[in-house]
Amino acid sequence: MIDRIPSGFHPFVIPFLVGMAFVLLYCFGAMIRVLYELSWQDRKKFFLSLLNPKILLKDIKDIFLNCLIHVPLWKRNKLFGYMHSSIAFGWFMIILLGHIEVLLFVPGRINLFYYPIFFNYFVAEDDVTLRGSLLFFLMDFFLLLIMSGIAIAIFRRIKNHVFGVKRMARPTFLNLVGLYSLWAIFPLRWLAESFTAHISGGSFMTIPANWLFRQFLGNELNMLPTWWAYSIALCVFMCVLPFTRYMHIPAEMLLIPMRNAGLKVRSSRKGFARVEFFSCPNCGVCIDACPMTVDNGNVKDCTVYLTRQLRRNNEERIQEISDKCLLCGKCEALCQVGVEGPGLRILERARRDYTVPFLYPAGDKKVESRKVLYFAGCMTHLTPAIGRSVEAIMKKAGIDFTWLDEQGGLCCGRPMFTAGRIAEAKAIVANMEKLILESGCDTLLVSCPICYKMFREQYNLPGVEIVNYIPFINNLINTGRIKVEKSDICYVYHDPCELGRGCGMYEEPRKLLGRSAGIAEAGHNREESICCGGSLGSLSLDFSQRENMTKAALNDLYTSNADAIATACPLCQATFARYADRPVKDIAEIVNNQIL
Amino acid sequence: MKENVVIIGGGVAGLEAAKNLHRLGYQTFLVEKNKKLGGHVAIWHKLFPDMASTKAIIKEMVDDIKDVTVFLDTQVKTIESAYGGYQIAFSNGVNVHAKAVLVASGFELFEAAKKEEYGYGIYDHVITNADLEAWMNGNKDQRIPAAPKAIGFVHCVGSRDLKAGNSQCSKVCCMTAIKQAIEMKERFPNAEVYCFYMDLRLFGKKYEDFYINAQRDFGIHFVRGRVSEVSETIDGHLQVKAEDTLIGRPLKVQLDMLVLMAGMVANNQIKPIVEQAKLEIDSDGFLKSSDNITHIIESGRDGIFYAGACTGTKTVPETVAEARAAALAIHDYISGL
Amino acid sequence: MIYEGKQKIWSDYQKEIPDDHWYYVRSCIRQNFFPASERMFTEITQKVLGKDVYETPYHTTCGGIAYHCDTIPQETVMTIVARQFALMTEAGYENYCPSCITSFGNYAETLETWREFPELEAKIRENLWKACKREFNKPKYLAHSSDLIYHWREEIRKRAKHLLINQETGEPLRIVEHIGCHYSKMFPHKGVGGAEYPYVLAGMVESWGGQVIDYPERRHCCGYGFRQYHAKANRGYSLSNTHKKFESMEPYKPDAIITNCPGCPYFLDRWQYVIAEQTGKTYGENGYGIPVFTYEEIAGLVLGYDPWDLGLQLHQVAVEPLLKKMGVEYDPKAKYLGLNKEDLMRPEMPNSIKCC
Amino acid sequence: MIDFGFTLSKSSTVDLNKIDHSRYDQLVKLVPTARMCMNCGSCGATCTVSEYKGMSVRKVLYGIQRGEDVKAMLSSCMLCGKCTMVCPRGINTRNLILNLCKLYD
Amino acid sequence: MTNYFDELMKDYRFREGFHTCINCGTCTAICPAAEFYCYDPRKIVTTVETRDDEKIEALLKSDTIWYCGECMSCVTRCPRKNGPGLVIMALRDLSIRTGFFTESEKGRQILPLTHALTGNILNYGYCVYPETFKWDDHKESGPVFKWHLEHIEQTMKRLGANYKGKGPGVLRKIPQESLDEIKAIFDVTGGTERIKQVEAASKKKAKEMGLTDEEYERRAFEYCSDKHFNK
Repeated sequence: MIDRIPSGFHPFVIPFLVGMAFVLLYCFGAMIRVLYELSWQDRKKFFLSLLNPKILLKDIKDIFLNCLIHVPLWKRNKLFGYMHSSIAFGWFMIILLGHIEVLLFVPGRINLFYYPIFFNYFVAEDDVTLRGSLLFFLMDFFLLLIMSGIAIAIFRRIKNHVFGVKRMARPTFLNLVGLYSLWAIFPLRWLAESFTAHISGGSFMTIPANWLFRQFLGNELNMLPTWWAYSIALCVFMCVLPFTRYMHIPAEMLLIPMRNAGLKVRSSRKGFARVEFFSCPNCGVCIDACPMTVDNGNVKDCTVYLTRQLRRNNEERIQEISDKCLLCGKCEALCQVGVEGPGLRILERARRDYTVPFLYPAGDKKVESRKVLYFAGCMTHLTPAIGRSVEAIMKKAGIDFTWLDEQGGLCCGRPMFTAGRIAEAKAIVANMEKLILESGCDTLLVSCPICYKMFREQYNLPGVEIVNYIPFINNLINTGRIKVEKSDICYVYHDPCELGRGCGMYEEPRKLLGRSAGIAEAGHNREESICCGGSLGSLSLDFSQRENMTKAALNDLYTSNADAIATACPLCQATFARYADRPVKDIAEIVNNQIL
Repeated sequence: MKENVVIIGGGVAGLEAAKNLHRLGYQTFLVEKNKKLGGHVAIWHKLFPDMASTKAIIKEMVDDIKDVTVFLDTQVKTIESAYGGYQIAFSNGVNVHAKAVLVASGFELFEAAKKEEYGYGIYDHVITNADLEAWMNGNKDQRIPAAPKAIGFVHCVGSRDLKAGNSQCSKVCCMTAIKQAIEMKERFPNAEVYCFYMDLRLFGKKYEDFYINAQRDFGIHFVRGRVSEVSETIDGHLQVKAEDTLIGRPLKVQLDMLVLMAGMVANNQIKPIVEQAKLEIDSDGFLKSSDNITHIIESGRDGIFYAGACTGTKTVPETVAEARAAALAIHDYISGL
Repeated sequence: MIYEGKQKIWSDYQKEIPDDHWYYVRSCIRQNFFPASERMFTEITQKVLGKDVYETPYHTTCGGIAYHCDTIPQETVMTIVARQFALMTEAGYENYCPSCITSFGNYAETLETWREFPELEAKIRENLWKACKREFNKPKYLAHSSDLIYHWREEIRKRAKHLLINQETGEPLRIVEHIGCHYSKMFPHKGVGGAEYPYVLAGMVESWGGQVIDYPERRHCCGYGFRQYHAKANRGYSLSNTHKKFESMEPYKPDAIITNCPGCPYFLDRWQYVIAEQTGKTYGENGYGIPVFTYEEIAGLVLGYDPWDLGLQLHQVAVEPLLKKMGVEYDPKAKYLGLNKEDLMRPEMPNSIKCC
Repeated sequence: MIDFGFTLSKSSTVDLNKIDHSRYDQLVKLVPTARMCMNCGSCGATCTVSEYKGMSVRKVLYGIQRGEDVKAMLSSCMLCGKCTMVCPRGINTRNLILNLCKLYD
Repeated sequence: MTNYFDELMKDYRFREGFHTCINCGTCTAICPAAEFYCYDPRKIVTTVETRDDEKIEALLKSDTIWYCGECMSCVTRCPRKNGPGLVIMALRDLSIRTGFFTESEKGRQILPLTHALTGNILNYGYCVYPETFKWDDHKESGPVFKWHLEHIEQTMKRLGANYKGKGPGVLRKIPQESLDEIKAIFDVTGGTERIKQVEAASKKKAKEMGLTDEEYERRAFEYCSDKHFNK
């Protein structure tokens, strides 16, 4: 391999250089801005993490696995995963191999930024070596890999539903420009390399194409336009990149180390949040995950649109999207890059100004002192069977307990929290904490998962164990304080959002339910469980708008052909019971009926 | 030739019964005191819940009785039991011996002027539900301003009112008020429309939908409180006072016009017939049926039957159904079943 | 407003008022605040019209105000009423005429309650016998003194020296009529014209040439409210109700107010003074108030009596504007003189409402 | 100025012609279902705070249409959403409260 | 006296004025008191309708029952032939008999009212009498009335009254035998006992409040807190 062009330069590299310079500058600027927006504690944390070899190693591993291999995508859908990793990893390999080629064959040119990209134009093959052939083969192989990915992408565009992801975010004009330029880059490179293959060598992709083109096209004349086109495609792609979803490529490389450093979103618009919403690849997984999109409704209110509107600062839409969400957390659970849809929305809601202050309504209350303090929570008042069942189970097990609800325990504060009134929620928390701590109990038993999540995450109750009723009852069975008999009824278990995705409790309820009844699984279960539609998370969804969501969730439960539905959340129960064609019961109720 | 049957009253009950009795082959005489058939319904513009045109309904009903002997502008002079039937003399000089008589004399609209505090007949812009329907049917009415900005509807005028002599609910006024409120809002979209009610008794098919529409789509205001008094201001507006019982405070509002939902009261013009035929009057002032559950169309007197609002407040569909039932009951009676 | 509609209602509420032989009982409040009005009543009925209107010195208050201030039990007030009836019976009369509306309501309520609960009447008869050794017949006819003036309104008109007509413009004077609450609100058929459109005063005004004004708050209480006035702490209630009425009648620019209740003319008159002192607002023309009269005072003016014989000097709101409009001649200097023209000084003049 | 010992008192009468409807109109735009209240009282019956502060969405919603001060009630709401669950007319009561909390100045 | 509702039913006014309430609000709509006090007569009837002793007792101890002006406008309009005003009269009567009237600011006014009105009746035979009409307590009667009271002998004479005179006429002196009869009526019908009851209960309350009898009465007569009014 020898340099073919003595100057080592041709004007067609200029577009590439322009694009590259632009994107690098832009990304650098954006990074500085994000770092500036971080609080100084967070900034310190981030920089320290980069000095920690363990975290740094994890960063590199995560970036490799997530950004290049797209491991989470593979898990979700293999073809989809292949499509992304073929392009990302292939491209990465081409760049890497390009650099190896330069280093190997023309090491003097390594300082030329564009050389590895346009290597084949600038060199001529003087002798065929095994080493060169292998590299050429690898280059062609990865090019093929990428082009197969792009072929799938094009095919996917045409026939979306083949890939399981039924809907995707509607691309904007710039996104389309980015998309088409991305698609164009690799076929153009192939064409360009093919046209120069008889000079600079090639492999199974380029040599036959070269042979083919030479049959009817004058090689020398046609060589340059394709290189120009290739460079221009690169330029176009890089110039639009910051304004398109492809920004997720650089953003995610920042997101991963930041997350590994332990940073949390503190504002919906700045710092870490900015990295998060720029990291959204607009893949549309959240659209299908979203329970609101049943019958193609509310598509534009999914997280992918939230990130888009956050990038655009479209206040009106941001507000609308933030208020509508049920906060079921499924989009976050399924998101490839971990965009915190619900968290961002709560923070967004927290930006509103409320002119009427919240004043904690209950005055000084005292709770009688017992070992176990049971809090059923607001919603359980609408499904009293749950509270009564828990009470009955505890009585049968001989537990010394009292009700917090009846003695001034008003609300856990979660509804206030999800509405974005964080300080107000904290006021409720402080009052409740005082009440609970003063009671002298050692266990706080909670049956509502909404409350449970709040108690777990927002309360500081030293010396008080916060227990969800499911493991609590399981423990009563384990320790022999109650015995249950299995009934013939088969229940399909619905994972409540707040218990499953919210608290990560998937197996305990199944274990408890399985002890007292038959159990079946819904079409979507565990972290893919579909929200009942009754969630308090949504502020603006009206009753009538929720109906179809509930019915869709029910239909998914019906696929199990179970006799009845079991759940572990009063809100889910009340919501399902409205439309269900079969009984909807809480696990506590089922267990209580099966106690020997 | 089959037996004679006399129907007293040419409203929807009389018309429907006449059609059916005629079809069953009876020589049917329909007697109506007014010069026109259709009774109260004929005054009305549109009927809920279908918002059907009254004109079309009455026309169809009248067309259906082309072959029935109809005496308009005629009243029953005397009625007496004779030869297993009734000998009836009409004011037009005709005498008929009928095997059976159907009383379909309907109701009277409560005389709104009796509720003096509402000022019907005294204030310039106070009208009744019937006046409004007549206006919607094209009658001119100076009491209705050209472009009212605020319109009120007073429910329960002469209904549920011991002092007005009628403790009963007239049943259809709530729905009529909402229907008319919507119709007025459609005609005058910029007007504020208020309904003053005590309870909204929307019992019938689709009635509640009207209520929801009135609230949601038309923004009609519902004030829970009986209007206590109406007075006229110097510029001709009406000042209406009620208690807003839902907040427990007195409330007043100035309106450009007020519609009184006059209720249904018993038709006193049939008193002579009642006396001559020895019929009974119930405690509510309407004709007394054998019982009010399964024999509402039976008078307790052989050969005399009731249909429609003569026995109490009825909706149009109820009246029509009773009329058909009464026709069949008369047929059974004459056939000796 | 459709006048014929009102006429129809008036025709429905006519009560039978015998033409002669009335037993007259006086009003506590009127004797205190409008002493000349009651004197005018006997003057007009006895002297001008030549009717038999009898009064005994032994009759007392009916106790109505104390009763409505909840300071005496129902049995007490009813027994006092029974005593009054006994005096009437002893005097040989059966037509009972109270001068006070509270009394009128009190008598009507008593008679109505006895009708409904005869055992109570028996109890009261027993009480009266125990306390006073008296017996009584219930009156055959009960009419308020304004009913009588209404009844004889045309006879007064025949003798009229002045009419309720503005002498400068020839237009009828615009008169607001105010009826005492207890006249017909409890028993609409016991009042002329009923409860909603009482005709008793309107009839006088029309008969004497004036024009009656119907304003939105016409039917409403002046705000006396018994305990709401007699306890000083509560007088804001009384004041506020009158204020509401004046705000409502103001746009009609009434020339005068005529009343048939003892308290109302006092309150409608004095509260105008208080409103003026507190807020600076006056409701009449040129900083005057709207003069308020009892029906006897109006009748007296119509019959040509001297305003100072009618006791108009005891009004706080100046009556002179109306006198001028009616063309009544009067001596401004004589307003505050005693019986034999002795100088009694002049009262202080109010700050915010014009007075003469 | 003479001290009579008493003064005019304020009328409690709701004068519908004088009430400022703008807040209600704004609310209806934000929460259109607000118009559908039929004053059944389910919301107040289920409200946890009603026991302490007399809170009732019905009273709030009706109160603002009648010029009443409902701030104290609004201040006591913890947004638990039970009222939304029980409302037979499907009114988004929670959002209604939340929006009202923004509409006061 | 345990069952207040039964006790109320003994009152003729209650029996006349209390039937079934339809909660329509016609009474409150035109009630002069409802407009200027925090007051709703309809609610009084519905409270009594509960027949709940506790609620009725609370009512008897409250200011609420003392706002009514007994104008009886409510009686005219009620479609169920109720008389909220009559119900209130019965409640007030019961409140006085039970002594609960001293528990409320407005209820305590019964003492000065009783003294003023029964005093005038028993001493003069009139409910209102010039000699007890103190201008300082009635500044609203205006300077003209001050003048009148100052020259009462002459002004009364000027206007043809028979002030303190014998025989019939305006403000005549009511003969002693008539006054004795009125006193006898008071004794027989419970009027005298009522005065004693009011005085005894008030005395007790005055002590409780740490006031002299005079201070208590004066305060009841003229003190008005602002809790009664609409904000």
